[in-house]
Amino acid sequence: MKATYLQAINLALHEEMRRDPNVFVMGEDVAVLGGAFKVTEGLLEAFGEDRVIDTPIAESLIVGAAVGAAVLGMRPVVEMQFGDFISCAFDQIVNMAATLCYRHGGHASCPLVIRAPSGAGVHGALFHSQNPEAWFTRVPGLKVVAPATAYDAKGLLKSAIRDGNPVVYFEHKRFYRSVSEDLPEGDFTVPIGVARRRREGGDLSIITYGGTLHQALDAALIAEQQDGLSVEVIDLRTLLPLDREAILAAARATGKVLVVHEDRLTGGIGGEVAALIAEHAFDYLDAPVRRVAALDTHNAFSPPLEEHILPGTDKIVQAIRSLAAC
Amino acid sequence: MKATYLQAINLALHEEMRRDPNVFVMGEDVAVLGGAFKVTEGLLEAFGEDRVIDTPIAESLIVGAAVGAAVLGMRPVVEMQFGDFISCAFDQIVNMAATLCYRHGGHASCPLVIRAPSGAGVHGALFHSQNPEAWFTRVPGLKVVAPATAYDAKGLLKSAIRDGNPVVYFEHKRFYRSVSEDLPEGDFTVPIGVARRRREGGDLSIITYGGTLHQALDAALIAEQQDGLSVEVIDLRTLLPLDREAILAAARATGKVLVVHEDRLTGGIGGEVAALIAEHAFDYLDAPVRRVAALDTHNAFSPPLEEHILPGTDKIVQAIRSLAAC
Amino acid sequence: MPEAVLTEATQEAARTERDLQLYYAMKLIRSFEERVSRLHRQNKILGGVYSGAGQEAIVTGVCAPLVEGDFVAPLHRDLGVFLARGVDPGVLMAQLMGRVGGLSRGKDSFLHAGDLSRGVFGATSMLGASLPVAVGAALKFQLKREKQVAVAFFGEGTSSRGDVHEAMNFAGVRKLPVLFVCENNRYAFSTPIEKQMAIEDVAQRAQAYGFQGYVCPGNDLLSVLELSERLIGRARQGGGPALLECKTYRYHGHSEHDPALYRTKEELLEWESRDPIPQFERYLERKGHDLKRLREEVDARVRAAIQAAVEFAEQSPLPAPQEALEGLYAP
Amino acid sequence: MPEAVLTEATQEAARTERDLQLYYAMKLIRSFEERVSRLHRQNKILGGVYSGAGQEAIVTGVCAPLVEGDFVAPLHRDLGVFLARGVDPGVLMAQLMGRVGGLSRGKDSFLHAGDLSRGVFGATSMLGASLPVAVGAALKFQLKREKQVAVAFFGEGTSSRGDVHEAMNFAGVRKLPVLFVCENNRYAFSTPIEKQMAIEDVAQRAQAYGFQGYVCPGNDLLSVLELSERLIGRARQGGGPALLECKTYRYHGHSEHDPALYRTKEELLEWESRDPIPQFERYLERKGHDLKRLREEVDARVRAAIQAAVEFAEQSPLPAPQEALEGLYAP
Ligand SMILES: Cc1ncc(C[n+]2csc(CCOP(=O)(O)OP(=O)(O)O)c2C)c(N)n1
Ligand SMILES: Cc1ncc(C[n+]2csc(CCOP(=O)(O)OP(=O)(O)O)c2C)c(N)n1
Ligand SMILES: [Mg+2]
Ligand SMILES: [Mg+2]
Repeated sequence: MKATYLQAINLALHEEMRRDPNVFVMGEDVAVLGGAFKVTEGLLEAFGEDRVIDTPIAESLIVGAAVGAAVLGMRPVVEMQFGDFISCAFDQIVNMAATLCYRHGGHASCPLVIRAPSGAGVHGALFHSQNPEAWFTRVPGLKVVAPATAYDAKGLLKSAIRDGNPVVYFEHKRFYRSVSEDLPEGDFTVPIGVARRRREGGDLSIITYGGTLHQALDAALIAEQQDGLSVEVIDLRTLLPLDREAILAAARATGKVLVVHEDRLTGGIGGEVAALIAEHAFDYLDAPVRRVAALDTHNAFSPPLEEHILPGTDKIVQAIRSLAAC
Repeated sequence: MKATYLQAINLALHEEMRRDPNVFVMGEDVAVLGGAFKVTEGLLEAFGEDRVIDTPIAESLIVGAAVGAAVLGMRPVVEMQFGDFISCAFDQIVNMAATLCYRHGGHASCPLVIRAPSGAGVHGALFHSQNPEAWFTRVPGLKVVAPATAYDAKGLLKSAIRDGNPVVYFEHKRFYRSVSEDLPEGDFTVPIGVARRRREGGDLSIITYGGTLHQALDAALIAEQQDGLSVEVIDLRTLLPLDREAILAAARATGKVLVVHEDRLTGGIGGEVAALIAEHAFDYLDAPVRRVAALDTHNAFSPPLEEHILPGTDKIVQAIRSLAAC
Repeated sequence: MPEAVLTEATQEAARTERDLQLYYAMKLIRSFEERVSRLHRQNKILGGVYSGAGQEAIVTGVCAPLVEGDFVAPLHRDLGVFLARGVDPGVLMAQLMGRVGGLSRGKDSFLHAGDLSRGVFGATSMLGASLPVAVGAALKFQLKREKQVAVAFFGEGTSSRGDVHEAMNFAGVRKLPVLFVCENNRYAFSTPIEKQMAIEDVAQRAQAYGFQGYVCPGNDLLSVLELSERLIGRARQGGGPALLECKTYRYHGHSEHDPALYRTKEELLEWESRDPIPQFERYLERKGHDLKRLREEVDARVRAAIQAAVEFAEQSPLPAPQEALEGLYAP
Repeated sequence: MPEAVLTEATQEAARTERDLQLYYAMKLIRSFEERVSRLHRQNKILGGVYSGAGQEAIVTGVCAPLVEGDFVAPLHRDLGVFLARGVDPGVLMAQLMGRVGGLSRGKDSFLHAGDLSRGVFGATSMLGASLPVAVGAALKFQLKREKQVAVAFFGEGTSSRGDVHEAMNFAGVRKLPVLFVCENNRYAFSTPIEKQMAIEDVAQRAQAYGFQGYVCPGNDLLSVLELSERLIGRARQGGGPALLECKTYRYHGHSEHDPALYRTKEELLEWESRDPIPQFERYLERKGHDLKRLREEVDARVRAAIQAAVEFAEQSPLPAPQEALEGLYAP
């Protein structure tokens, strides 16, 4: 069945709520409206007011209350209307939820999913375009995922809901209706913590995730067609824990790595990935570990600015060429 | 005049408040009590209630109100009672203050200093030991400093207060009374954005800051005395913007770099530093870029746990030896 | 000229002058809002557009007593504040179109930009986050013994956020010169007020912070004006903060993308019957104005102003790509 | 046995039984607090210690009506909640000493650990952050049609935080089974209540959220008990949230490091004259108990319990270093 990225998320919610009566959805405008992006559409009709809850505008409350329900065995899936507003729930995520199991001596679980529609390229400007993932990937006790395909969107959301820990689930707004694929019927999951090779290639490896996956694939194709280069593309999918083995295997196999993300360069996850490689696959490297990412600024609104700021296929192609030439 | 790290901060506050009537101090228990750590002691007596303000327990308000005063020309210096609680002011810092100048088209300044007593090794456990700096070093529009000596504590605080932008000032709690030095009389500043070489050496370079500077220096001395190794130590001092030139110069000069910080490994600033080197000084490297940092967990309380988690002189010495042997 | 010697006639003339200004302001805001919605449909404005049509009396009435040096923090629906505070309509339109002539030089769209030279503070998108900032501006006025005031607008939905509480509480503790203005339009996106709070009036909250709350019909400019003059005047004299709740309604959806299916047509119609502009026009008529002539005259001025604004904005260039890295830091 | 058939005598016996339990609980908590302070001075407890001495009646009275399955979120000064909810004193002491026998196995000190099997939730240090969590627990009870209640404790200083507002507002909107208990001890560290809020009673805030607030003398166990029974009982029956403010005082400084120079000796003395334990003892005497004998007996039990607790804790090993990486994630 063909499904968009958005439909895949919606389907996962439907199926998980049907499977487990403890799963419920909570957030601003998620019930009657079906969400600002319609991701939760139909859930209210299917599951009723007790399982699809419109809340006041209070992100800290939303996450905190979800923690309270989760430690008592519920499986809340909460929505930040835009991922940008996750900053308003920051303390509840990084201190309350992330330390919960640890500070209870391992005797607690907090099965909580925080859905955060994120990403740029939709004229969203400073406060509707952020890629906040790296604020969370440095926090033990959390898991962080960022699917880039409809299959992964569905499979990772199911895994996140079934996980006993707080999972921050970044879904890319630009993909909601622009990314789709045929999904297998019925239940399937995608494991948290496992990267996926999206394209084989021996000349160099691109390591990416989320917003830039499809651009990276496009760039790899262009580099093959125009330059005869064979470019591997690894989709991290999970950002915490990182799939170290997959990252290091890619670096060892091709010796040339390009790390790509839509988040800003400085302090993005690319730094961590490059550092892992520079430490643990150094002897295999034939060239510097390069990064292509958004410029170190806020995501500006005006199209010439946003285009300049964001990575994108052209910049990736250029980086492939220059790295291949090293 | 001999001054502890704490006295240096206190002196800087006194001198800046005397110099500029727009500087004022605000936070929980900063006035009558003189701060939980006594960092603001004497200010109330010297400058009165209008310039040293006890606030309710409301970190978001504290930072937000400081922004309001700052855009009107005041120069607030606010205190988070413990740096850990900066999570409660997160949105005001990363969205309100950091984007202020940018979203006003460059026509605004926000001269605001947020003092955050941070760091581990004081039996503070999960919520009184954090090193939150890397949450902020990925945010354009902010500046972030982390002095490790009394001289830098004073000089960087003065620079921060005189800066037209929001500066997050991380002061290490463990250094308050344990670190001291002779300070020159009168006014001096330390520029933001400039690292400092604390020790010369040709065999390898340690790049560090804040909580681990003194341990790194101790380790370098041990490695010299016991192994005859000549180890350079660079103190970043400013974490945003990073002093790229100093970092890359060190890497190019010795070809072996060890990045050390008290913050956790994954997602710490070390990743960014290592990535910069792996990209821009790759051809000069003779060995992997190594990192020594706290383990990827929360800072636990019980002494055997905390000791195991934190880096520390021994671990740094071992890393120096293994890197030197590469 | 000291107030005491103003003759009745002079006072009356001043009031008439003010009435005409307010009328023009409301009409300008309404037409500007509608033009923005149209430009959005035409894809000439790309960002999110949150129309304040229907709520013009509030921004107009609250801004009227403000003077130079006062500080205002508008909410996402308060395009009118910019106009009421004298921001050039062309500059505002350029802002919405992402041009260099806009307040943020294209950095953000819509209202995430301010004009600090006129005391208009640019909000972030994070609802409620401006209230602590307005309180900080008021703190500055207090510390410096200045007679300025700060005003912060917020929606009834926004009142649920922690920042609103922290800000009001501190304002109460220090008796700061700040007026909190709640534009209660009964909905926060799709969420009706009953799901947002268990009380009738947001104004009730003021008591929890040691100051007074007031409720007024937000579509009645004269009511808004009377209260805002009183409360801003009192704050200016050191009388401390107040909370003014204005009951109102937004005509459009939450944003221009929102068909607002969560509310009834009847409700909309009922509120349209209380539109602030005809209400004020009836007052003007009672005051003896020739409404037909006045309306024609004002409409013409408004049309011209908006036409000029659109022209200015469309002629203003898009920023050069490399400007993306400029303006991050104050010099 | 349905309530109706209880004879007066049985009821009286039950009340006596309860009184003795409460007396023991208060005494145990007080002695435990004092022993903790002493161990802290002896460097046997390394982390921050925030004594609740003087406030025992509140935790004792509020926890009394709780049953299995209820949820409690204590504040940093509420060591007594753990004891009142039946956490073994030895386990609690081991927690404070960072031993594996403690609730967190040495991961954190003091009260940043819970015992979820007894419904005691471990707070973070971020004041107020537990209130949304308690509200979430109450939401679970509501959604699952369970007759449990949640209780969240907080200080008057903590009431200034945004999380408190967000939590209370949501509780009001959904009429959740939660009791908010404010332990108003007049100071937040050095900051007196006048700098924290512009109102007299935190309880006033409840009205802003559509439920009732109650003030009671927090050092009078019977008053606390009467109100907590009523309010918890009502919440259990679907009557929704309430806010109970207990006026009290802490004898020690903010933490054991704090000499509390910001308050007067007279104030402390006055509050010591209202100590909850003698107040309750006078009641027991009125009820005909032989206080001298009772006291001796209870003191002996308490001493033994605390001695055993200290012994258990001291014999409990410190965690092995590699445990630092265990327990981060639920399986
Ligand atoms: C912290 C935060 N959460 C959510 C949003 C998304 N959002 C934008 S406007 C809005 C509704 C606001 O309602 P209200 O405060 O009543 O103002 P109104 O739009 O009705 O004028 C929401 C939920 C946001 N901007 N910020
Ligand atoms: C968010 C946050 N800010 C500041 C602190 C530091 N702090 C710990 S206890 C305390 C005072 C709390 O006062 P109150 O709520 O009245 O409780 P009390 O200590 O009086 O029992 C402060 C400021 C904190 N723990 N969390
Ligand atoms: Mg509204
Ligand atoms: Mg208190």
